[in-house]
Amino acid sequence: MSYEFASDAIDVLSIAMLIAALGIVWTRSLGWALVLFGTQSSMLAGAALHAGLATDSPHIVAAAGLTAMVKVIAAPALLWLLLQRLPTSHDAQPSVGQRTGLVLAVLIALIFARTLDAQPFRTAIGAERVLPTSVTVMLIGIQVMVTHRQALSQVIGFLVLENGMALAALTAAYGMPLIVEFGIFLDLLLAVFVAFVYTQRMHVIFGSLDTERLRSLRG
Amino acid sequence: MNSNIEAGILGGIQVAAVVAAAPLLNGFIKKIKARFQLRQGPPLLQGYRDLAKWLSRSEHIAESSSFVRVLAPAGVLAATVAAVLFVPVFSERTPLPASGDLIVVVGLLALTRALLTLGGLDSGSAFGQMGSSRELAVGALVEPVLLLSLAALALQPQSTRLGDILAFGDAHPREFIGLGWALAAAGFAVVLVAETGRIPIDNPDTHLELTMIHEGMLIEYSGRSLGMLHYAAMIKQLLLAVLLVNLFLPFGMARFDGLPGYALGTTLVVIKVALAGFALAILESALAKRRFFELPDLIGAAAFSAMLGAGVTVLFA
Amino acid sequence: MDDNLLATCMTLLLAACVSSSVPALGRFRPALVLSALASALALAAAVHVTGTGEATTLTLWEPSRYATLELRLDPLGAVFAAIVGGVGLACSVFAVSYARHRPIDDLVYPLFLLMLLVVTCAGNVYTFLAAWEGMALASFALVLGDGAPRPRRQAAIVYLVMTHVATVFVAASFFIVAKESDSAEFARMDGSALSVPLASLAFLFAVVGFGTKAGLIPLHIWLPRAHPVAPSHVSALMSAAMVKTGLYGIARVGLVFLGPGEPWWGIVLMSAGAASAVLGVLYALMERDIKRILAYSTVENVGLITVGLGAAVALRAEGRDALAGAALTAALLHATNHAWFKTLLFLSAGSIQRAAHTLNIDRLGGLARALPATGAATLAGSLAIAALPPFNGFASEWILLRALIGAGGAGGGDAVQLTSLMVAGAIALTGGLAVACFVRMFGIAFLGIGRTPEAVAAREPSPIMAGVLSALAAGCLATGIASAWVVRWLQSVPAAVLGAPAAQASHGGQLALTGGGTFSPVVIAVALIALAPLPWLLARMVFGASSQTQGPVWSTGVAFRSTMQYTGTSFSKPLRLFFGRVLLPERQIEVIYHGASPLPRLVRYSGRVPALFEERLYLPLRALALWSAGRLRLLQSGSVQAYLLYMMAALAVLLVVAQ
Amino acid sequence: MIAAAVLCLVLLPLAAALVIWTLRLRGPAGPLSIALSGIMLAAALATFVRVQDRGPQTAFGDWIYIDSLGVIVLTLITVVGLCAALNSQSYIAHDLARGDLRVEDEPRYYALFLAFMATMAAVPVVNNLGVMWVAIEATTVVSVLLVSIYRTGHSLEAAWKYLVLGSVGIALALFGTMMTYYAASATIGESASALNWTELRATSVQLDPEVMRLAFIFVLVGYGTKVGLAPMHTWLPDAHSQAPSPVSGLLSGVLLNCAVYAVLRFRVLTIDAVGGSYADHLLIGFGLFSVALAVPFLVVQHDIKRMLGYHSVEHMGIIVLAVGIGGHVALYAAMLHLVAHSLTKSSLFFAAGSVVQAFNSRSMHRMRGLLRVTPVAGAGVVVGALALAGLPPFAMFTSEYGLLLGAFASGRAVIGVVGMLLVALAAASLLHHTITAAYHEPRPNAVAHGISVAAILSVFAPLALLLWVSVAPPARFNQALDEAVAVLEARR
Repeated sequence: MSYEFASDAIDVLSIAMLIAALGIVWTRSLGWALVLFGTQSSMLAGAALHAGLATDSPHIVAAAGLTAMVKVIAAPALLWLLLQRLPTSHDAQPSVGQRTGLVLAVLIALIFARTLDAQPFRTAIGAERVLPTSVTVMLIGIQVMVTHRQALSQVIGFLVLENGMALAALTAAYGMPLIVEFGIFLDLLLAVFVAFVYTQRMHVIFGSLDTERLRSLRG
Repeated sequence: MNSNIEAGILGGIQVAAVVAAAPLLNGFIKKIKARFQLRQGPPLLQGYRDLAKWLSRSEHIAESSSFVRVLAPAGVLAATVAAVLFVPVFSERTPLPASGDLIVVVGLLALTRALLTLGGLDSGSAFGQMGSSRELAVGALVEPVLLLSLAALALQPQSTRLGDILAFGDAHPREFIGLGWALAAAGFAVVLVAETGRIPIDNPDTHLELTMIHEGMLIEYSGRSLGMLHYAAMIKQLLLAVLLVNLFLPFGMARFDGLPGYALGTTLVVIKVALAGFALAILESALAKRRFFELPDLIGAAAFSAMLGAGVTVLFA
Repeated sequence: MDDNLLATCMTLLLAACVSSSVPALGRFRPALVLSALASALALAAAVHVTGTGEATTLTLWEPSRYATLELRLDPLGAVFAAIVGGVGLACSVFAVSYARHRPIDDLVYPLFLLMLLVVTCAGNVYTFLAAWEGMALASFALVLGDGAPRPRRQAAIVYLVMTHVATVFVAASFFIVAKESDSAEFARMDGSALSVPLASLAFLFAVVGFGTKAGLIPLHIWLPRAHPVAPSHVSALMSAAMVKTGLYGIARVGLVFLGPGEPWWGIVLMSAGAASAVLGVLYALMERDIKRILAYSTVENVGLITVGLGAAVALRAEGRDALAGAALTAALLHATNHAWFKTLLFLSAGSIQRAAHTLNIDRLGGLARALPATGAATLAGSLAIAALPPFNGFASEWILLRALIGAGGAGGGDAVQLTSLMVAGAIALTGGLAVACFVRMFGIAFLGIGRTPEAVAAREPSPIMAGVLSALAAGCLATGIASAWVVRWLQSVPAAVLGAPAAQASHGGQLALTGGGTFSPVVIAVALIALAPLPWLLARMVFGASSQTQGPVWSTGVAFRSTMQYTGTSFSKPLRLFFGRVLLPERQIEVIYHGASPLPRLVRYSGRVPALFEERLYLPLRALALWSAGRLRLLQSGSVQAYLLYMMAALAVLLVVAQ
Repeated sequence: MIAAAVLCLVLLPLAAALVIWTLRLRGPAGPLSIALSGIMLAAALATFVRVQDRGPQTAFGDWIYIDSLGVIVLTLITVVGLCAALNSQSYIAHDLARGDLRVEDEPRYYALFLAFMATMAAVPVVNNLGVMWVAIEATTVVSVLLVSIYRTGHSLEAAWKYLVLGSVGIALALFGTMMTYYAASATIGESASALNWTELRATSVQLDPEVMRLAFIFVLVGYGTKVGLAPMHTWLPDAHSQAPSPVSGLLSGVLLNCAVYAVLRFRVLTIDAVGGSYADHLLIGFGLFSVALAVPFLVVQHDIKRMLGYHSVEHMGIIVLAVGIGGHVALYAAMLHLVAHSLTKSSLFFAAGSVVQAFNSRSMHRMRGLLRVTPVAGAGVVVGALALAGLPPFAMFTSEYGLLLGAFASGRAVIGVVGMLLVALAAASLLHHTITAAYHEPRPNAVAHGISVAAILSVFAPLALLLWVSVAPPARFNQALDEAVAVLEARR
């Protein structure tokens, strides 16, 4: 597989991931958010596959497989399971209107795309556009966590952040040594599992997943 | 060696003269005041008779008094007479020139005030304590005026010894007399009136307890102690008068040395002190006693003029 | 010879600390006895160093890579070390019978002495700062005691907080000089090559930092609160010795490190000193508790010493070194004299407390007859602190005034001349007010008749205490009369700092200043002592012996009762009204009538002189700080979203800025 | 020998944790944790001596690399860990008796405790910066579970915030590590060892400055969250006050050290690569801002554990400020401050723990008469407060002196003075609160509380160590600090 084809594919897939992220910002339903996250992860896995094959480095291909397993299947399934068991509304409870959320996300995209564009990111595959996009996806992930009151939305926001970073890691920066990649996924899974436990315990104690209840520790 | 003995004798004479003449000045002022009030007034030597009366009388001691009762009169008289040792009376030569200067004189006067007020406080009688309280209040305001006015004069001769100030004044009258000198003299005049307890600050002749400051402190004393205290007051009055006339009108005092110098000096001093006494008497007859709580304005004005005098001397010297 | 004297002194103090933990020896108060011994040794070493003029060094050990503990006793430091030694000796001996036995105090007291000594003979910046904070900590622990009443606890905390914050200024001032001469050793630190703005900054930092410890207005608010609550022997040590370390610091930075410097430094110092002197004695006049009077009087005397230092700095900046030497000598002499009479007065306050269980002069009275020894000693102390001849207070005041009047004379800039004369006037006013203040304190407390049963029933507490007081009183008189020789002992400091001794003391006890002016305390004392009995002998010769009769005090025919006497408040009423615009006194009078009759049944008077600096400057500042802290606290609002926003903002700012 | 030591430090406690968790051991769990902490301390001391005598040690190929900087952090972890284990005995027993902690949570507590110790011990010993990231992420996850062991609303809230903010921070740090790897792969090649500290340090001068500049920003914001630097510190006071006191002691005492350790590693690389004072300006900025932001919160704080939390923010700010100022003196002061802060803060948290249990409240207004109601713990709090305020004879006075001296030496005098003034204000409010609480008259109904020997040891052992290190430090201690400073001093 030639470099040109791989870099074009990665560009397209990274733009698609950005759109998926904007979708997560827009949607009010947690179910749709999970679906969008799943698609975004699969695009990430695809991009990683292309990068791995193009530079025929086995550890990136392995990483793509890991991404597919953990982020496309395990994490969304875990969260969907949680969503079913807890009798809470599926409303993502955004604290800002849908339109303003979207405008914010686009604003972030423009600012950071411009500032980071100057980065001389020469990668073997030549995908210069990837770094600004990945940083933008990361910041949109944080924005999702900031603008939503629902605990699960915050978890999803965090996962989007992870996706943005993985995109940069796997495609532009030759990935990470396998042992480190494995460690990262393990930690990611652990973090999601602990978040899973806490959302349940939060529901038991507070009766809802609205993080506004978590404002008693002040000063 | 002989100059020391000669200086010692002259010093002794000066002290003896001042001590002896003190009641005379007091009698003279009383006589002039009486004349102004168209009455005969006590004879000039009445002061001596009063002193003799007190010194021979027995004393009545309050039960509640402590060792301060003995310390106060002795200390006050000793300090006052000691102050005379450092003041030029007949010529610019003072009995102990190298041992003390204007600061020492101010310090000794402060010592008299401290011991006098302690004496007033001793027995616990409210009149004495009121007198002490007021004497200290006035004294605290007067002290800076006293020091600043003398310091203003000391700036030009660059020495704080009173003898040097007198010699400088006599030798360079034109530089000595000036705005600074006038302001300092005004300040010192108020000090003279305040320290000797004259009208308008205090009334020496009254026996109305609530109005007297200086007399109030002596109320518990009688007999010999009272005599000593009155005597000290008279010596202080003469001392301050001599200081006023000699330092501010030093002309002719340091012209010659030896016997003719002293003769001229003595006559000049006697005339000037008499004039000063006369002026005091006029002042007492013309003015009325100010209310006690209005005194800060008067003494404050004196302080301001002394400070201004010192400032002017510095800037234009 | 001096360094092993110093070493033995330090080891003795450490032994004293350790001995306090041995309960068995409790009764013999080993800590205090060893402290007294150590203080005596320190006094000897210091007197020898200042006398001979050569410094002695003692390197201890290295707590960390760039920080070594090193002692170096040079003439300037030795004067203050001598003060610490002397005061420590007197207080330790006094404490043997005065201080209640608390193991903690027995541990901390020798530590406090040790820290005081190390501050005065610190050889480098680290040792000085370590001892400086250690001294603050030890004295804080002594003032705090068991932290029982709330005001005592607050006073201790305000003191520790102010000292701790001021230490930063002290450190900054030292480091500016240390950086210039790239060495932290006092011997080699020399800031004369500093640029004027930097040197001025170092000087101002030093004045603020050391001024807080010295108690200069407006940094003095801790002093009148902390000293009265501490036990008397600790208050004496703090007032007479610890406060001087602040002045030692100003002298060390202003005169030794920063070279000739600028005339306006001296003017700033003189004005601060004069303000502290006048306001200090004015507030002392309005207080009723003896220890608070003495605490404010410490502010006054610190002011006087600062005026001396300020004059020395200003005159040296103008090149008039002879007068500068005189001013410096005046400052150092007053520091030693103040140590004498302030220790005496604080210890006598302790003796009064032990005898009459109160220090409020409105509840004392007639103590001169009840406590003759304490009374006589306190009278000597009062006359000395009021700067009256023949006591030692007058000697240092004379040199100071003579130097100021000399500075006022021709030869310097107009600003310095004018300031010197105005300050001389202020010092004269302070002298007058001091006479009023201490005549009031002594008169109301000791003369008249006892106002309360305790005052009437008071008896001399213990011979040791009376002995120490009498010794100190004799000391005040002796150093007054022999002040010429004391000045000669001090001369090694102006010689070392300004290059020329400032005063000679001839054999006859006469003191001559090289800047002009002579004065012989011996002659004055002899004159006073001779002239006191003379008139009585003459009167006895002329009029024969005069008999005496006893009787009650005359009070217009009514039986004399103690309530007829003046109280402290009424005694200082004239001055309170004269200085009304400065003190802003407040008073409330409540008159209660009995039904229709015009005669009032009850008149209730309550008045107070507000602590202006606290109420108008420090409390509003504190309120502002608490208010703004409360506002800022809203940042921690509790919402995760806000916290994430902070992180995002930080990241965004850095990404934009760092490009 | 090093391999054995590392096994004892990392794997042994993990294994024990697993055993305790699965078998639900209740009785022996406490003593077992003490024993294991003791073994870890012995291993750490052995490593310390070995590293000092024979220089940096490597094991397991070059996955394990311990130099003098790492060994100091490691030794501190084990020392404070042992004291925490000792303190846990009485603290957990008391909470179990009062019912705050459910019976089945006890084995979980000790299991998580040992896991926490293991993950922390892993951080300073690994060579690969990626693996170090994994270890730090692991410490976060484990400590989040420890913070929320009380199952109350407050502890859940604190744990949630700690998890969310910690994870986001760690993610940013990962992005920074990844960019470092990108820069390194250009010079060392794509092998797994590209992230090894040894290779990175050797070739740090050729790293691409633009990438490293960006990487350091992400690392600083990322790991800065774990260090508790403002404005990323918001989770710290909540987490440290809600966690059980032995854990708070560990969190404040040594976990922050691990995060600072990571930042220091990247600082050296960035200075070599970017050169000039780019990294130092960032560190000074964050350091000063942390100290400044902590002061208002300390002035009006009433909760003793939140106050200690904010003091951790302040003191981490001081350490970062000192490192930012640079120069041998300031770096030495930073390392000394790191050691002193760990010992003091952990002892204070242990003492505060028993005080909070005695008064059953964290508010200092309610803790009246500390010295009378809980004399021993009260004394621990007061002495600890004096040490934390930087008063002599404790080491923090020397380190703050060093910071100011270093600031003047490297021409950053104004920063030094402003920093020290803020520190003095913070110390002032600390002294005010503690001394008012300690010496206030106790409430009438307050009954005196005893304190177990283990708790006494846990409070006064670190203070004794601190005093020993401050007044007469052994030669080995000075040498260890010097070598650590040598590691920190970049080549450029």
